[in-house]
Amino acid sequence: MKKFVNDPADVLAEALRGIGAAHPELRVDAENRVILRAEPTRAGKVALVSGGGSGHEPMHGGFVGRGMLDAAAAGEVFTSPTPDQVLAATQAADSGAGVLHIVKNYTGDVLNFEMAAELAAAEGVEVESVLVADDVAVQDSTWTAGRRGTGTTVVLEKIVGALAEEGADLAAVAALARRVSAAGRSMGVALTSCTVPAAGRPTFELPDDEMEVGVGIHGEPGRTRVKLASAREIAKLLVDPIVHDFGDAVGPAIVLLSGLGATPLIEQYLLYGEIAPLLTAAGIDAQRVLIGDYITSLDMAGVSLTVVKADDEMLRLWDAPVVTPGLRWGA
Amino acid sequence: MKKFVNDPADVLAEALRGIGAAHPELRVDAENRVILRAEPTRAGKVALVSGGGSGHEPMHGGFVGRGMLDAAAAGEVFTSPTPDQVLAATQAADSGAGVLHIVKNYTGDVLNFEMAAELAAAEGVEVESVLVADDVAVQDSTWTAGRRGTGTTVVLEKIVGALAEEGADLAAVAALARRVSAAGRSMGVALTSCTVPAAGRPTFELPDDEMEVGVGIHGEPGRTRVKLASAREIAKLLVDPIVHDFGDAVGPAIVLLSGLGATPLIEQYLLYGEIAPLLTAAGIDAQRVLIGDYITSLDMAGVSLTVVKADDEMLRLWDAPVVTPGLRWGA
Amino acid sequence: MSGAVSTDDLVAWIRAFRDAVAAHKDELTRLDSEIGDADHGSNMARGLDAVVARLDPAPATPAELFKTVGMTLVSTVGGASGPLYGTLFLRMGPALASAEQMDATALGAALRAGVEGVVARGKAEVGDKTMIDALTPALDAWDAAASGSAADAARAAAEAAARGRDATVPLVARKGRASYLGERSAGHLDPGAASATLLLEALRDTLAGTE
Amino acid sequence: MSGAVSTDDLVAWIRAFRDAVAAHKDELTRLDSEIGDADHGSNMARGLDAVVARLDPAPATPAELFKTVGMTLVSTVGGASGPLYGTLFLRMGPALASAEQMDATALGAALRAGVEGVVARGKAEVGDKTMIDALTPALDAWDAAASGSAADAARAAAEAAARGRDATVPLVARKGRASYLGERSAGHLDPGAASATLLLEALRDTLAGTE
Ligand SMILES: Nc1ncnc2c1ncn2[C@@H]1O[C@H](COP(=O)(O)OP(=O)(O)O)[C@@H](O)[C@H]1O
Ligand SMILES: Nc1ncnc2c1ncn2[C@@H]1O[C@H](COP(=O)(O)OP(=O)(O)O)[C@@H](O)[C@H]1O
Ligand SMILES: [Mg+2]
Ligand SMILES: [Mg+2]
Ligand SMILES: [Mg+2]
Ligand SMILES: [Mg+2]
Repeated sequence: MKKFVNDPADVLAEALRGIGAAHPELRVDAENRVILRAEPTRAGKVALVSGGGSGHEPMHGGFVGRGMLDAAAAGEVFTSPTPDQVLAATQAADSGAGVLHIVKNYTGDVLNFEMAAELAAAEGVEVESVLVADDVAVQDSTWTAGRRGTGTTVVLEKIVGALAEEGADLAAVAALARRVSAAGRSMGVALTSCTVPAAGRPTFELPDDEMEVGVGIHGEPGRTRVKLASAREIAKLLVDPIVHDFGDAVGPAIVLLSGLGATPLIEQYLLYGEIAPLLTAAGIDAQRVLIGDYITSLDMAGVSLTVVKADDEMLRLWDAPVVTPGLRWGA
Repeated sequence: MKKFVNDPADVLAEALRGIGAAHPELRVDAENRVILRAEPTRAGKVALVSGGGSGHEPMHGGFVGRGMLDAAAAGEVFTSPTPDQVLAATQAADSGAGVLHIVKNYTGDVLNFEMAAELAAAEGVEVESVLVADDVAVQDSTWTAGRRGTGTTVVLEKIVGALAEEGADLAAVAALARRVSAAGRSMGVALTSCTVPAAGRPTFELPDDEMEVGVGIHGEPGRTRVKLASAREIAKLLVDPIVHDFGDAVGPAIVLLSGLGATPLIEQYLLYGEIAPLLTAAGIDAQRVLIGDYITSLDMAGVSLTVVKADDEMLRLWDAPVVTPGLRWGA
Repeated sequence: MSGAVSTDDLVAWIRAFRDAVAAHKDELTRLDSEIGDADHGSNMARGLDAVVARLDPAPATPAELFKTVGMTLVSTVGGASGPLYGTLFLRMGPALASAEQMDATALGAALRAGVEGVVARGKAEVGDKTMIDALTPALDAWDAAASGSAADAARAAAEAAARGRDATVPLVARKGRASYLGERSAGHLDPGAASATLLLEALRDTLAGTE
Repeated sequence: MSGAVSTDDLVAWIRAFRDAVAAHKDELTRLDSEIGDADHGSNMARGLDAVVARLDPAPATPAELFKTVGMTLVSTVGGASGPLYGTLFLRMGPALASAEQMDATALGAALRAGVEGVVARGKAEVGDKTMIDALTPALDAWDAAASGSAADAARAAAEAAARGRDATVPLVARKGRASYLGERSAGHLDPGAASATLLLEALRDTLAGTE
């Protein structure tokens, strides 16, 4: 395993130490493994709390800051945080105006956040939750765990964070969050697996001439393994299922093409050069485009494409100031 | 070769297409392979032009925009741009107030920018050049090509871009650029090689238990190959030669820890957690810290550490607004 | 009908479960690599190490013991298995608190309360390719053998758990991460069913000493 | 003393150089992988393809030809080799323009002008492990043989270039990217010296046909 690590068991604690050292505008609660804004939540402002397993950086800790999250609970690598962690984040972030939990749809995240919400409610904190389940690679069904939550989470945290910053109340914040969640679709592809530090070797082996289509963000194999294809063909594999799943015309949209960790930016741009015309042809008007490593899967080579159908309010809130280590503009 | 590409010969042209599609605030001159701000340079503003081989993204094209570069010439992967390209960038960016060429110290970059500067002068454009040669892994000598230019380039482009935005004249802009260049030191380490698309296979092979110390940003082997070490030990390998090269106490500094392309952010933060106390112990006061992929070497796993000794003016200009795809704050 | 199970036996069971998970940590992670995210072994090992660290001094009653175990798992494991295993133990405690005598019937009732808690939380049914595929048949076997000793019941339950675990191989997952793989989840053993089997085998081995 | 070299011969030389570089593209890149950045083969191939695309119709004079070749290399190769090879040809043109007869002596003088241009640009000396290590001995050998035919001189020069190229192996580089490797650059053949040898071998092969 070729990684910048000491003892694999210490990865999370040590990465948090680095985040704390690099970002005076954040506060790291080492005991609870929670990343917070250095400034306490303004009285009356709804707090946004997210979290999940680590290994997806900059998500979520890198999205803590003005205009986005108030706190993020960091689980072990690919392991959702515990209810205690989420409770600590929730209590620390609450200013009395209530807290929105932003939860990606994985059994572990759902259960741990659910327990944390119950505990928080018992402590008198008002909590609403929004679930992100945007991965069109997974067929939805009432009998299964449903779709995974991926790239739409980033867009949601940005947009809803802006609304909370404006002073909207918890009901309004939660309603917008559900609207953004419903408006997003994602699809991922991987050229390699990744190595979970504690496991010490790649999660799966992939021959040099094959790739995984329909992967999530946990280094898992995808829905199908196919022959390695050109960027042009891969662009179709990403765009088609999203377009198909939207069904109706999309119109204005926010588009996120995120590298999964080991894919350099030059390849991401090259691929976006193939994606852009396909989006246009499908009636998706990419009004805002974000390209880079925003939601990752350790050192997996690959990308995920996210399209969020955006109305004027969402676009306005997208453009509002944001000051976080991972996403910053307007201030 | 596992990459998002079509024909390896088309990588640069197609990546530029993606940059153009993603960034309406930029203009891509496809013929000359130049990335410019969409808005022409304001009359009276000194223009900053840089460039180099591709494969280091976001550098340089991703640093074009308000408060940083006016234009960047993009060479083929790891190949300095030609004089024609640099001339085109220079002429397009010049508003009459002259142009600063920011050149990393590689024979190819030096020669091609030199020829471009001669051609530009012949066309009546006033050009000054600054050379970045900050890589302490390479011993300096009048008999050799000297040190490579690496991470200090990013810091220089940011700081000097802010001064140019304020309306300083070419002499002042060039003088500050030389001051920043002289104040920077860098050191890199690689855990893997990278694959140049046209070559189709890794530039070098590195056993699973070894790493390269003292690498640049072109996928080349380093000064020494040693046994794979812990993050704690690697931090020392990076910090010590920089501290030693500075000799004197450094005091306030801007610190950049850049991933080389395939190293995920969680590892970069973990490593920074080890670097930070070493810097402090050595009297380096990291007033500003930037962590992430800013100057890369395709899909190389590794990092480079840059320390720029910074006075108050540099810190003020560092904090000034910047609006580029790769670096953005304050606006 | 032989001697009742003591609190010490239950503490020994938890310690034995920790040891079994530690010994099978890499295997559990390997199983989770095939159809999940390669963390089940480290998740369970981390949680059970934390549990064992809190067993000294040993809790005085089964109810206290299982509360400690459940709370510790919930607060140290994370992922899907943290709340699920946590719930299992948290529900077992109250069920045992009211038992007059800690025999096979009482232990079986406690296990049933625990497993019902897991089902309530996770909504998985037998055949979904989860730990439930080991736990539910184990319960049924326990009940069928509950007229004998707890040791006998545990033997039957462990055997049924192992059969249930092995039966997950051909299944297409409908719950948990493996469900994302669709048809590709078939042909692999579920890691949670494997750890659940270790749990019942640890009980079998512990109680075997009480006969 | 045999027949003079024609412009057509020189065009054929450039075409032969392109073909040789195309045939050795991967090898040049492999050499550059060992002590550089794995682009010398593609750089030279890209530039020479562009050059050949501009040779139809063929330039009328050697001066025009070399100007076209030099300008095209400068504007399409990039890297260190672009300006250096570009300069080589840009300096050869004027030297030949004033020649009365295109014989071994005139061609040798042109080559000298070209190589001096490369030295002026790149500041490399023999022993620095660069293309100069092939070009300079080739020039000297050419001059020593210049009383014979151009074909003979080219033969001697190509042989000297190859020797110079091979002599780069033990050297520690002092110029170009290989210098960053310090002592580790020893034990590898310089890619620029390899392509420069192809240039002189292409001339040898082309002129061999003129005898
Ligand atoms: N809804 C569920 N009900 C019961 N067990 C489940 C459920 N979802 C997942 N599991 C069990 O959890 C195991 C995975 O645990 P673990 O790897 O620790 O967590 P995660 O899936 O969050 O990474 C699966 O093998 C499965 O047995
Ligand atoms: N200063 C110099 N003088 C002469 N030749 C040089 C000099 N620097 C480099 N070279 C030659 O250029 C070759 C490398 O060319 P190439 O790989 O195309 O460019 P780059 O080094 O910019 O990637 C080297 O092998 C060497 O022969
Ligand atoms: Mg997990
Ligand atoms: Mg090069
Ligand atoms: Mg798992
Ligand atoms: Mg090269």
